[in-house]
Amino acid sequence: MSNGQKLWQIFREQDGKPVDLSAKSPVAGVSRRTFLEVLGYSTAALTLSGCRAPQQKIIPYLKQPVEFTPGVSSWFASVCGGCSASCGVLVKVRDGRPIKLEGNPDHPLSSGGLCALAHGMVFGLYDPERLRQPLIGSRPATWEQIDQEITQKLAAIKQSGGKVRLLTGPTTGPTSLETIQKFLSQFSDAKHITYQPVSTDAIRQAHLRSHGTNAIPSYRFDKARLVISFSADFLGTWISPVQFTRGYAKARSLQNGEREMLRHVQFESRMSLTGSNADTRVKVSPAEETQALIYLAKLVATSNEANGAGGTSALPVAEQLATFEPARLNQKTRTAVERIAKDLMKPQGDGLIVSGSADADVQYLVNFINSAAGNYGNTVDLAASSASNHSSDQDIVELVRQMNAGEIAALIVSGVNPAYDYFDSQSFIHGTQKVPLKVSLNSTLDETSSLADYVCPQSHFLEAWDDVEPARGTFSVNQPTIAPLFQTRAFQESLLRWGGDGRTFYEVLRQSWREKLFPRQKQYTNFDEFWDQTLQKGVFTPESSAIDTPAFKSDGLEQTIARLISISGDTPDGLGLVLYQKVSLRDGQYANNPWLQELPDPITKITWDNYASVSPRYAATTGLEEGRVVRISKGPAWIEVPVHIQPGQHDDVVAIALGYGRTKAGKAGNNVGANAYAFVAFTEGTFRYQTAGIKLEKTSNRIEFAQSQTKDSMEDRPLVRELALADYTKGKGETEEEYGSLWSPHDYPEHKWGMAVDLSACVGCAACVVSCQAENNVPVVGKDEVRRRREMHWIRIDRYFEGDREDPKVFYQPVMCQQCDNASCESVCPVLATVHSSEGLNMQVYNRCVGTRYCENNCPYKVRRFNWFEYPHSDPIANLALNPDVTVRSRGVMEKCTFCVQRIEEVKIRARNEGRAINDNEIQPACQQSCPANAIIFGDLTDVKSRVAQLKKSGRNYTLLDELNERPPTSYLAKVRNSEEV
Amino acid sequence: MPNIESAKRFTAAFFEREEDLIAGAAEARLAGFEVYDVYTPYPVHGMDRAVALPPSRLTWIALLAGALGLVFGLTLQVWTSAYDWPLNVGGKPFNSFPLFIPVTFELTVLFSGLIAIGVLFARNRMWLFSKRRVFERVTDDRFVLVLKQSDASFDIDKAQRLFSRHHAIDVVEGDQFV
Amino acid sequence: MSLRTAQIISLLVTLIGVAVVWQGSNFRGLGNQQGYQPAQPINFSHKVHAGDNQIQCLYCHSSADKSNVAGIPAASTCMNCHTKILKDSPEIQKIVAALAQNKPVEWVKVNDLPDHVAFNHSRHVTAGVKCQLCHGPVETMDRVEQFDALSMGFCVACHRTHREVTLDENGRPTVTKEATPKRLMASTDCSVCHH
Amino acid sequence: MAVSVREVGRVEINETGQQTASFEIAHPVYSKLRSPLILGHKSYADVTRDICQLLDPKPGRGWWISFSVSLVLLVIGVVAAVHTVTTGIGTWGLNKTVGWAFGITNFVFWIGIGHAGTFISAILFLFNQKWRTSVNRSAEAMTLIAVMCAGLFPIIHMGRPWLFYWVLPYPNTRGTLWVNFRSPLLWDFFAISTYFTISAVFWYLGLVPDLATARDRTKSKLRQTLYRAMSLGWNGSNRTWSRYETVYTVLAALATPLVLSVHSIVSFDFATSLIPGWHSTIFPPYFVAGAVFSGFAMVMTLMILVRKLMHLEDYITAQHLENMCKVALLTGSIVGLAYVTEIFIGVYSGNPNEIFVIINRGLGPYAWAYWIMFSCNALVPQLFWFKKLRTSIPAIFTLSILINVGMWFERFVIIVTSLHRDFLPSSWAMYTPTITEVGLLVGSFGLFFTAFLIFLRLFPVISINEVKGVLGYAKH
Repeated sequence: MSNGQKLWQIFREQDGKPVDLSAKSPVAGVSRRTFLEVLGYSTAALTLSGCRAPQQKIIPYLKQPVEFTPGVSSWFASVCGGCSASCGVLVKVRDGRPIKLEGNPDHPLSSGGLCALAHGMVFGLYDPERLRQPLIGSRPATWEQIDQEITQKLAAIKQSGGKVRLLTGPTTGPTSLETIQKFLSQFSDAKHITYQPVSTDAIRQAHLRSHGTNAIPSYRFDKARLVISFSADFLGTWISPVQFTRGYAKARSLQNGEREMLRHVQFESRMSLTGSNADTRVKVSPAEETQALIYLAKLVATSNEANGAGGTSALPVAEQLATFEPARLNQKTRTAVERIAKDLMKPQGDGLIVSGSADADVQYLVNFINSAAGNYGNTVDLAASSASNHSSDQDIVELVRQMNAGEIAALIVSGVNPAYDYFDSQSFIHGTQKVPLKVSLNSTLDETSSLADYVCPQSHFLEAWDDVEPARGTFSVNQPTIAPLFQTRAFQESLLRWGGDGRTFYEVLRQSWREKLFPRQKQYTNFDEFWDQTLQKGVFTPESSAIDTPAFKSDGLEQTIARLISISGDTPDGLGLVLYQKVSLRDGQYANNPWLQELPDPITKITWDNYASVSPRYAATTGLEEGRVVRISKGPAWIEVPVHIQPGQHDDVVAIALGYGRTKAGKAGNNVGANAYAFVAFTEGTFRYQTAGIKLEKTSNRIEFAQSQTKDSMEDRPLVRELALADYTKGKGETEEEYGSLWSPHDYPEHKWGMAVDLSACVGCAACVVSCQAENNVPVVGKDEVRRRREMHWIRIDRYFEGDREDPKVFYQPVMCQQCDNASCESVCPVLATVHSSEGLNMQVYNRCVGTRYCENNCPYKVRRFNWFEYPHSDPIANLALNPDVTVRSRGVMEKCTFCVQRIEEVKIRARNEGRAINDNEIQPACQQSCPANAIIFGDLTDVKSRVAQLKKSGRNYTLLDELNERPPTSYLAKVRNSEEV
Repeated sequence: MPNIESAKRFTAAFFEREEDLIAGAAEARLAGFEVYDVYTPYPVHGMDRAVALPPSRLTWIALLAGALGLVFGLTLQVWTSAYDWPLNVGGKPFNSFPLFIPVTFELTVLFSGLIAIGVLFARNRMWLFSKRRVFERVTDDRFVLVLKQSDASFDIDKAQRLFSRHHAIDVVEGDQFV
Repeated sequence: MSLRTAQIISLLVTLIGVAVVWQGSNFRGLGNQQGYQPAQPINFSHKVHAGDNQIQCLYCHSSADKSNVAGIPAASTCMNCHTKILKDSPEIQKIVAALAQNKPVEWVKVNDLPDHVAFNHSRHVTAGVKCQLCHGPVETMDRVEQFDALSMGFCVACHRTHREVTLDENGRPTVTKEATPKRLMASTDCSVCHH
Repeated sequence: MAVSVREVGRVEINETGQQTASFEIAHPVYSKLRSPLILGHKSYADVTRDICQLLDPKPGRGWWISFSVSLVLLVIGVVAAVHTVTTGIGTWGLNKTVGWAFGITNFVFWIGIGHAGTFISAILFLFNQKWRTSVNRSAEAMTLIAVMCAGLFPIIHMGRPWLFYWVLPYPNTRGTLWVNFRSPLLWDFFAISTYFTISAVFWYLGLVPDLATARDRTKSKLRQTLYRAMSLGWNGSNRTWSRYETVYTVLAALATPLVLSVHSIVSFDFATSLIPGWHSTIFPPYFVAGAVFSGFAMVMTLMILVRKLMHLEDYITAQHLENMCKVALLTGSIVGLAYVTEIFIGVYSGNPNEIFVIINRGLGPYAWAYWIMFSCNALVPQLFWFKKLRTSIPAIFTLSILINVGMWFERFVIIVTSLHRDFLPSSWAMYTPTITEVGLLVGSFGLFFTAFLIFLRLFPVISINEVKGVLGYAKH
């Protein structure tokens, strides 16, 4: 696998897929960039006349595949393998290369949305640092060798009856599980252990206690009217963020003339993405948080509704709770709790309490309140319980113990990296030395793989077959969209080989679907038909036999409450540590993905780093400045990270993001930030991500963050406009002032593209940013360049903190090129490199641009991005991720958002070829397509019936900086908070 | 002006002071001599009158050149931006006349200046390495009055007297002026 | 240097200046490959196929009406006929060999647009633009050459006359019909080709 | 000096039958009040000798030292420029918010310097200010060099400088895609090239008679060929002189509005944009005044050096410097007034963005730059009210340098403080120059002085013929 060419060879042999170098594939001869370079140096080149562009080859097929046309993208329904939430995706394949993931609108869970992480997956596929062949020790080997040696050793273990352990991440696919079980069944003592560095195991355990089911319910935010979250970051990183964001946005949507919306109250100690979107955000320390929860439980249990409602077994604990006094809570918090307690009980069942706590007791209490409020069966659904994020903290701890005790004969690791993210990674590493057979199925030579005797890289999920069942009764098939680029194979394949099963996993998959799922539907009589349909639709939901929710079991509840009361009372105040995941990097598995590394954190806007967030007051009292490196320690665990002063954070809390400080992630991911997993504790059967009583010492170093936004306040400018729901329903709203013009506007005969951004829907998750990056070949510039304020993102999400810095209101505002009719950038360009199109687009012609940067200066929205350097596009593998429809910009030219003009043109051409008009919503820019919150609406303003035209009539509609009279077709819909006043 | 070739013989008188030169030249002219030309180290004011040299017409040429530049500049801009390939730039009208004024002005000045000086050089036969007779020290501190001996009637003694009356320090005669 | 020479020189300068302005639009810049006629691995004659035997362009370049690229025929396409016709000719044998060794033919690209230009064949073909308009009288070429400069000027020459363009007897594009209705115009928006 | 000839048409025939014409010459009246412009009772020959002898002999140590110093600076600049062009504008400290800084600052600064020369030679000529004669030659040379320095920056600062010719409206193979005549940058291009051409021509025209003088004196063969070539066969003929003067006056008349137009147009780069702090109608007059101000400061600096270096005390007298001080005082006060007006209008406008810019300049992160600018440009020139300072060479020298520093900062302040905090606080950013940018600034000074020193060696520093013309000034 030395060069790009060979890779295509493989391609051809296996699939008969095309090798169309005539398409603008960067591996073919002159890439766009090189050309622009040539063009650039034309003056020089002209002098040595007669010099031609290098000779290019066209290599056609040998045998023309019928279903395939070179240069035309085809879409395949599949599943995102980024996390176990398994959102439905559509994979855009162009000339045999998957180049973009988009949400599958038909998918019941994600329903068309996608997160930042998912968009990064394409880069992961072409990550040049993926393992390209299996390794024995560190030597490259062939699969034959590997299979032979491993099967021998496993055979030996079978004889000796030694312990075999398969360690994977959460696995939901029925067929995969079946394969695993079948593989393990051949050993006398074998176990499949699922492990998640950041687990939600507490919820599973709590439901085992409260409802006797081993499940994590699926939370129906779309049905809820009141959401009370105790530091659960359900819009950012918790369980299934895309699904939850979709539901949340749906329940809060005001786009179709709704007059009411979901109300969201967040209790949390750090400023989370979710908290920043709450209508009421109550800042509490972890200990106070527990008390608030108990207090809520008290009010609920003692309320008449609860007792009247019967069914709930509230009464037994009612007395116990009645005596409870929330000593720690200040008045504000109490009133907040009392208010929601009232709203929660009437009407029953449309409230939803979620908690991010890793304490099973807390979760048990949450279940109690939810059931007391009658939310089970409505907003909390155990029937379609979520199969994703299932993992057992207990198991891996036990495993590590056994490893160190030398009891484990064989350890097979697949898709997890405990050597990095296990809380006591040292003992894991130490333990591996006592394991005779260590096999890693990870796709890179990461911290864990490098400990293994055999590394059998598994294929990227875009290269392999798989199936998933993220929620009970929702099945999807994950189909490959490209033959493996390297000598890798799916981990199921490996298990089949080693289990002595001759079949390919594809056959196994089809068979198990034929046997298990085909019978569960009546629509199709022929399996192949059913199979094809499922693949095309991307999801299969059998007629579910409705399971009624088991009753709430209150035995043990009293002890739980007693314990919670005691710990929440006893825990000393003083500095506590909260560990969290960022929306970009999550648990750190994808740390080698520069798109994600360079994605500004929604809250802090910091890239390429993690840091210790402290509250402004704490910083002031202890004399900490932004960027001051501090040493935080508890017991043996310590970490050195810079300080970030975070408005809205609790004074007693330091927050540090997990997922950083990888050492064997790859060029992009190594030594970015510091690893905080050492602070995770294992208590009462679950991993805990909060600890009290840490020590914080200043060091002499200070660093400068690579931050895409350094100014927090709006400076009293009406940039993001806000309305209280009360006022909005009263019909209060923006009245756009019409400014005169010196000249008559140009006419837009055919189309007039416009966009509306609903600030009330936008949660700031930044999925659009990465989506745009993937679609438009936006380069990554690296930490230093971001520090110099030169990040290249075409769409950015401005984040403002308003009001009291200790407890601010947070606003998000996605800003992309506004395509102004009176664009101030156009009139200053000397060479007509940016002019207005007949369809109202502000065009940017890269090959005409000479780079005066005058347009950049004169753009009031500052959305233009300049190519300061020649950004690297040298790696032939990484270049496969480039979108051939978008020019790769060369050094010295200006670039910016174009409303994804390449998509507009594609649809226009299709429509014209078919001789029809373009339908509303047929064209979707990358940002709109992937927005889980439906916050971006694009369309044709000449068509009065188009959705965007309708939305612009809304009372919430306003233009950013309208006083400048730039007259952009892009406008914003004011943010509405579900509260009496703003 | 007399054409150079026809000037066969000449008499040149050298002066030290511009007053003498002016007086001498003026008197010579009135006395009926044909003043061929006068050579001075710097522009002597009143000289033109003394030898009755008509005012130059170059100002008019400069004016016309300017007008040409103006028309050219305006046409170029209006034609390219509004007729040949109209483009919607910043929503402004195709013919954004007010914005065309600066370039028009500059072109006016450019044309006027360059053409004027071009004509000047051509008219004065000034170009690279152009060779013309230069009198001794005339570029330093001498003022020379040259009379043309167009015909036999030229009275050299009368000229001599006239010159000396105006303190000429030296008088030379020569053939073939150019 | 005399007045004469000066006048002559200035005259020449003016003439050159005028020539530049007059002919400037025809200057040959970098990347102008007009007349490029590379040798191909297989000695294929469009004259024989498209000319003498009247095979439709779209028979081989089958994606020209569906895709942005016209597509080069797969070796299998050739063999549709050449299993019977001239199956022994050395040139055909090359194709047979290619199929046998599973090693596709590497043709040399003749008409190659710069990478910052997005040209879509299907839109032009379905709009009824003749292939010859840009590719020239291919049916008369034994070895294909780049017929026109394919410069931006060449493209906008048609796009800016919002009219139907056909070829005259010399195969040169000419504007014939009256302006077609506005909404069917070929667009001159930069972003139509540059994105 | 003016000699007027009054004719008395009296022609009489005497007994010998000879014609005699008699008339009188009205001799000019010289003022007794005026002090002479040129000291030391020079004769024409003295003037010629004094100026020309500066050319022939080998340059002295002073010249060599200053030449090598400026050459070093120039090399630094060249290195910086090459680095920029080959690596990218990323080598500068610019970012997504501040797209212009040092580059354009230097550009405007040098254009400003380039204003004094033509101002002196054209406007003072039209106002018949005789004292200009001994300074205009080198002032014009300075103008040309400064404009060259300026002209380089817009090209270097482009992302793809090798394509700068795309701003020319020439027929091309893109279906003739023209240029955007609405862009102030294009106006700049025309304004500066025109200004440079006209100034060069004007300067050269004034040079021709002196070149002839040099031609007729120099011993060196090489120089002789050079001067012969360039003096275009000048022989001081009166006809030539009279046309020459006409055209000279025409050019002066053309150059005068040109001087005003150039910096007005440069100011349009900012005035026509919508960035608060740029978007201001006061800019054209304010920039022009500033330009003349800085230009004169630079001329004074140079003249003081030149008269020392080349012993021209008799020609460039204290009187000359004092006059220039007066001009600087006037223009400096205009600039100061402009600053105050800007503040007033900014606040008076009630436009929050404008008000913010005013505050941000005075108190923001770049306040230091603003106050350097304010004190150097608005306060320092006020010292010229005192005749003591106007006439003390060291004082003038220091003040003129201060003024130049101030004027450079004026451009820096206008550009950077307006850009770095504009409409959306989310995009606010800071700008810090890199070593490359500093190198370019230094290099531009290197180019400036190198070229000027070469000029000193190659051409008569003082307009010989014009000085001869004013020798009689205040003579009796």
